[in-house]
Amino acid sequence: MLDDWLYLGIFTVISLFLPAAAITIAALLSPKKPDPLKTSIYECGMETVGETWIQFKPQYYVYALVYLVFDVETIFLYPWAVAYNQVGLFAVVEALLFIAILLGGLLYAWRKGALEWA
Amino acid sequence: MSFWIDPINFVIAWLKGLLESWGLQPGLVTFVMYLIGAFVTTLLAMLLVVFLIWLERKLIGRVQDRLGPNRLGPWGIFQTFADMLKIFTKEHITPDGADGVAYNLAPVISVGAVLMVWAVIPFTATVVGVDFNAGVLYLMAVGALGEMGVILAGWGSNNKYAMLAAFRAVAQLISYEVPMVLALMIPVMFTGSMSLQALVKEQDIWFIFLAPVAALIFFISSIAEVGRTPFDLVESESELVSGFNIEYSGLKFGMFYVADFLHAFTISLLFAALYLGGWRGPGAEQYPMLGFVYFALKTAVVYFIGILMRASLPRFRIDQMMDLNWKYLTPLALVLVAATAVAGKIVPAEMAGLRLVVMLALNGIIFAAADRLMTRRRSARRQVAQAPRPVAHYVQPAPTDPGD
Amino acid sequence: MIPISWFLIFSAALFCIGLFGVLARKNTIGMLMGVELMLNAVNINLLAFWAYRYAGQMNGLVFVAIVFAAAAAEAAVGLALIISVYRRRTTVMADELNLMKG
Amino acid sequence: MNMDLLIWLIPLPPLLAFAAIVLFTNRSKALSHSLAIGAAGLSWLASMVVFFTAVGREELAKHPLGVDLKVNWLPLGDGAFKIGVQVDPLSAVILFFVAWTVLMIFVYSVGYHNFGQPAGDHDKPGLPPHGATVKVKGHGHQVPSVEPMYSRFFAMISLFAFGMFLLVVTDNLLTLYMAWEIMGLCSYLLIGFWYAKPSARDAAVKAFLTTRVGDMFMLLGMAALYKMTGTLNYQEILANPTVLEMLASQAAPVLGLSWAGLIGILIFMGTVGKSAQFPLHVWLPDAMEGPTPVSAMIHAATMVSAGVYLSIRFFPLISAGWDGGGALTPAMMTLAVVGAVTALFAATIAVAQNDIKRVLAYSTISQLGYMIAALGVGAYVAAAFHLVTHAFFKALLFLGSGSVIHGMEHGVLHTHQHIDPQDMQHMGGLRKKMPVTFWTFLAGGLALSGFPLVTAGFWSKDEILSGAFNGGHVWVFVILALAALLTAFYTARQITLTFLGQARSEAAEHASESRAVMTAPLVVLAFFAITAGWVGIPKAFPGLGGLVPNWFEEFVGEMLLVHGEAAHHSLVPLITSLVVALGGLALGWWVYRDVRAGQKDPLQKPLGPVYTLLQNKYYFDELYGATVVRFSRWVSEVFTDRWLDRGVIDGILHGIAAAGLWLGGVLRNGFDLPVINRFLGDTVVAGGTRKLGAETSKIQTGRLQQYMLMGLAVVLAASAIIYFFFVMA
Amino acid sequence: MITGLQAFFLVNALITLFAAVKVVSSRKLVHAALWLVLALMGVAATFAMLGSRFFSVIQVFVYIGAIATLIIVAVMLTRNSMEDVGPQVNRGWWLPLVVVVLLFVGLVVVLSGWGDFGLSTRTVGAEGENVMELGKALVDPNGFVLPFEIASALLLGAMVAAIYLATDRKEGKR
Repeated sequence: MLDDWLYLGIFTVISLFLPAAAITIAALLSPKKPDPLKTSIYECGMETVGETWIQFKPQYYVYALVYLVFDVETIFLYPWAVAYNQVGLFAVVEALLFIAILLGGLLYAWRKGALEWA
Repeated sequence: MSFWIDPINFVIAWLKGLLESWGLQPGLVTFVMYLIGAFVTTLLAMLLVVFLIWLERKLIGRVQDRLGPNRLGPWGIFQTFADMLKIFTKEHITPDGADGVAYNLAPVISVGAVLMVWAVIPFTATVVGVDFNAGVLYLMAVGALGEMGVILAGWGSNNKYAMLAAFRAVAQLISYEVPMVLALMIPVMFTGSMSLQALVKEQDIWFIFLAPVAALIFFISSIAEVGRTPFDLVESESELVSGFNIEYSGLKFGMFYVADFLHAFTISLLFAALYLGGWRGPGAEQYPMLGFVYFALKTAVVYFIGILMRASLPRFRIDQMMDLNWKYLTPLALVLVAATAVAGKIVPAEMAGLRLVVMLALNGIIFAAADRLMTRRRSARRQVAQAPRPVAHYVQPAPTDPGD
Repeated sequence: MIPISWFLIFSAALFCIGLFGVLARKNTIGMLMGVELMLNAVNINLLAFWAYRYAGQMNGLVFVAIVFAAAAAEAAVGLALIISVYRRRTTVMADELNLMKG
Repeated sequence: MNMDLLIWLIPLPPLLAFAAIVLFTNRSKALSHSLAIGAAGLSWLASMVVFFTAVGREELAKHPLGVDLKVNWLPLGDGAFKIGVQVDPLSAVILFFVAWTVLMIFVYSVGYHNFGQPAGDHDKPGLPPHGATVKVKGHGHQVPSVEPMYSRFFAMISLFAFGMFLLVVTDNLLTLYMAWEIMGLCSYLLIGFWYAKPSARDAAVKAFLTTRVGDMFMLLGMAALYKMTGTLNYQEILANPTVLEMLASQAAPVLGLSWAGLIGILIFMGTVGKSAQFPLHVWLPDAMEGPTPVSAMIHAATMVSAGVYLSIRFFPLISAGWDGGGALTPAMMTLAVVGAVTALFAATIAVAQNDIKRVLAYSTISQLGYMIAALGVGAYVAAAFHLVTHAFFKALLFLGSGSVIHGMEHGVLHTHQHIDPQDMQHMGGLRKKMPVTFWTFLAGGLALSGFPLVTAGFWSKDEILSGAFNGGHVWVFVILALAALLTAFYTARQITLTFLGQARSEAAEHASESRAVMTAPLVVLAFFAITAGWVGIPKAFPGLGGLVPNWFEEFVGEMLLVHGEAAHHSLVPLITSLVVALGGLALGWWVYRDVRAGQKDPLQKPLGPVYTLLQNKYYFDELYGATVVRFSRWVSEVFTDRWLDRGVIDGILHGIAAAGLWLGGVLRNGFDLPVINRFLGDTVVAGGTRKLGAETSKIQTGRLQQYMLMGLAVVLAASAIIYFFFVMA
Repeated sequence: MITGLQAFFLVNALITLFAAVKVVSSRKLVHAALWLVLALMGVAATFAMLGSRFFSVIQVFVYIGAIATLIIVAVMLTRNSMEDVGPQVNRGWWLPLVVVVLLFVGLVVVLSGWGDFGLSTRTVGAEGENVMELGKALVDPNGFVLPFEIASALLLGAMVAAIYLATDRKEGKR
């Protein structure tokens, strides 16, 4: 068991290390001539006006929310999917109910207009 | 074990023997072997990008009736190396007020999140980094890390446009993960395991035939995850300068670029593994190296289709893209999971032929119905109100009077 | 092997830090983050007991899954509430939300 | 498939259809009716499979189908109340006709509610459709318009069908009661379907409340039964001689009845309400306010049959203690009297009604009375037989009348004549205009009047008459024979007025045949109205008897634990039924053969005040209005509200209040002001409290986190105390 | 002697706890959220050490992928509190601290009185948890089918409530 994790851990470390190393090497190789104009924020040639943090619309929240709900659904549905070959039709019906309830939530969001981008 | 049957494992066994002969502890041997394996895999993946960039430029050039890179080396194959050299030596500009850690971590995480996928991919019957029994979910979890990279980039740059773009990108990424998760559920259902190797081994019939619509959903949403045409709103090269990575320069920007190409290739790998039978093919069991070739070929085909799409399709508007996801793909995937679950119970796995037919028919019906609904919804929006039509039962159709 | 006590103390510490966040943080979103930490501590505990004592039973795992669902629901509704309050009062500071002051 | 499971599944499709229509397909008319009809079709299919399996089983009554699969329903102290399904011969035959008629109604409704027609010009939900104008080559034509609440209708009848199927297949009284009430609800909703019509609203309330009276008694009966036996399962009570004997031998504390008699009568009260028996018959004619033929049909052929089914089902209990030949038990006597009176009484009213549906409604009451009376005299099989045949031909008649009304409405729309399309006075001569409706209606009518040999009604009615006669209950026999005569008479009257002779209004001249979707169910039902009788030709019947085996008697008769003495077939009832049927028909035709437009009823003159009495249904509504309704009003408005509430209770309260006021004044002036305020208040208590309050209200900061902190601190302290003093110790 | 695994546990626990402390004490809310991500990663690693691959991966997927994203989005939406001037903890922060420390001490004391406190043998095998058994238990009528369905209802309720709260009522009507 732990071997799996060891490999995954090593892999994770290396896959983060490799780009980091590349960037570090490049940073060492590259020239450094900072300049206020260069380091200013890119804003189509204009000076930055106001704070960086502009207001976001709640749409983002709704998308993240629906995504969250569907994510949590996987906790329940993936074990069911794994056990799918071993369970009876009844279990399938239960899962269908589960899906139907979620679909209901999606439809609610839809009807409520929460899924519209504009 | 002969070199010619399974060269990779041959090399591994040889290395192992070598290390052990040096008198290292078995635990340390494993550690070193893992280190080497991981290093080789990731390095190969990174180097592959160099080739991919060239390939893609060349192919798109051909599609657009251009030559593409053609100066350096045969067919311009060294063009990318030159580009690499250039980008390596470019200055790293850190914008004012950037959040140092977040700003520098973002490109690393972006690449790392893609590379980490390679840990669980079964390349042949015998070569797989780790046959992880939650592999499918691991893919999704790693995708979640990619999102963090985007957020970090957007937030770290201290630029409001980068921030906005990052959030648009995150909205896109998370949205398309929903149908992806659901589409992946269907192979898992057929297999009864979340391990990718098990998924490949289960594919006596490729899952693209058992679940074509799921494959389509997976393909579409993985392209959206990569953010390539027609979902390249994150970059919108022709309209914006760039997206969340606007404040990056030098190799830090290059890393986002690498991540993009690598991701595109990785999803082709995944598609080939999940729906096209992975390394499976005639003789792949006996000669694992043959499986590697099959896998590479299948991946190449998928990748090629991706490039063709990139070269030929126009870009979605963001509301269209969101509509496509939430109002089409997600409900479709949900219905598909439900329908497949029921059909799979009615036609047991033993009757493979019948199951194939039933599944194909089911997918066809669902897809046709979904398509029809989609078309109707669209045309309903456009439809001008019409006068009520007379009823056939009581009213005979009036004979056309030529004098009228 | 690691004794179970390590996990339990770790989770207790995480729980207490989260609790401190809930009690002391001014920003309501910060409070919610504290709650998430507490829930995570709970999950560690559940899984620890499951792993060390009841691996054959599914109760622990199911419980963890339910905690996940509850955490998700809590985060979703809690944050939505905060956003809603922010719209009306343009603040998310717990000490400024004191309509109920006696 | 597993037969037990299949029986469980019979009621399910309509329920699912109901849910689906209500939740999802409300917008789409086509989808709604497809769902509903599809569900009815599935139930029909399952019912047929079950029925034919049941027919092929040996000793079905002893070992009904479906009893092996039971589920726990209510957990009780020891064990659980189990519910399940069972199909024995009785349920099987009921299932047969219910499945057929329900399917036919569903199909018919599509046509009746003008599916495929344009939406009406001024139609509103809650009112019947008024027709739409369609332009053809510049000319406006009035055509029938589609029902605005089309989907809702199908949802409701689906729920209704669920109730009916559930009632038939269930194996215990509790589930039956639930199904019973589901149907009650549906009947309420369907009668009041056009809720914007005040008459429909009133009729719905009336039906609901009237049946509720019967249901109350039935619930009491159930309670008593459960108390006595500890179960409500049919098999455990009705097929168990020990239990029946126990019930029959123990005396109940009411009216000197045995428990069996008391429970039997109480449960029979449920039938009285549901099957509209005297004196709770008043709701049924008003129920014709529902969408014409369909809900009428539900209230006439299906649901009311449920009442009779209940009585038939509980016949072993009702007849417990009866030896098969001698004196009737009190419960049976009640049935016989109520049934016979209802049969005659309703038949007389039917003679004087002009509304085509009301005639049929009263005819239904009368025929149900027939069955009850048959049960009362112990003619169990005959009652069940008549229930089946009646269901078919009455369904046919109602659907036929709906078709007639539909045709008339078409005529009304065409001619813009303002007449009631249901009034038979305005009809006439429809035979040519609506041939299919006419011939099928004729078949139904002849079956209803018991036209000899070819129709189903003859065989079943004959059996009831012979049962009454051979059992020695001559008075019942005479009353029923009279009722049969009247039945034949008003049937002939109806057919003559509607179809024969000349058209008596312009609308009738322009009536047109209904669509195939409406007439096809008529044809199917007509087939059963003719042939359903042939399965039960008595062995002793002169000539024909024995040619065909009396299958029905063998099949259903198996249900009885105690068999009556073998009937020595007498010719008297046979001749009687021949005479009354043919005579009544001939008389009816002769009296009404040429009624002209605007002419009064030919019977009005000779009968005089009796006719008025009949036309006003013996003034029963007025009687109830003057007694029951008025009494309830008085109780609620005067007694409870004015006297009890405002008089007694308010009086007492006001008195207390006044006393308190007085006492308060005394205390205030004598004690409070001088003593408390001056000495304690300003100085000690109030001041101290105020100070305390000011101090403690600082805790009340309105800050969530401080509350949490305080709560946590308290919990922590409490846990520490508990731990150290209790756990450690 | 500390084994490699134990060392890893300690390092991971320290990182996680440090991140958690930063979560509750960071000035900038976004930083707090990012520290939260790190703490959640640490918890995921802890899950892995406990032998639950499924929940380890799910932890990353759900908590980092979804909940952390949701929190960050919410932070952005309520952003005028982001340039957080002044202390981010309440004035009387020492009082919660005392209570929390007391709680921790109490918990440790109570736990150490437990007989199995030093238990170091596991019942879970090397293969980790059996997801298939979990799936079966979730849909088994005698198992956890009710929690299973209620979870979906809970999610539905949360979704409806949150959408209702988060969307503007004036614009949201349709």
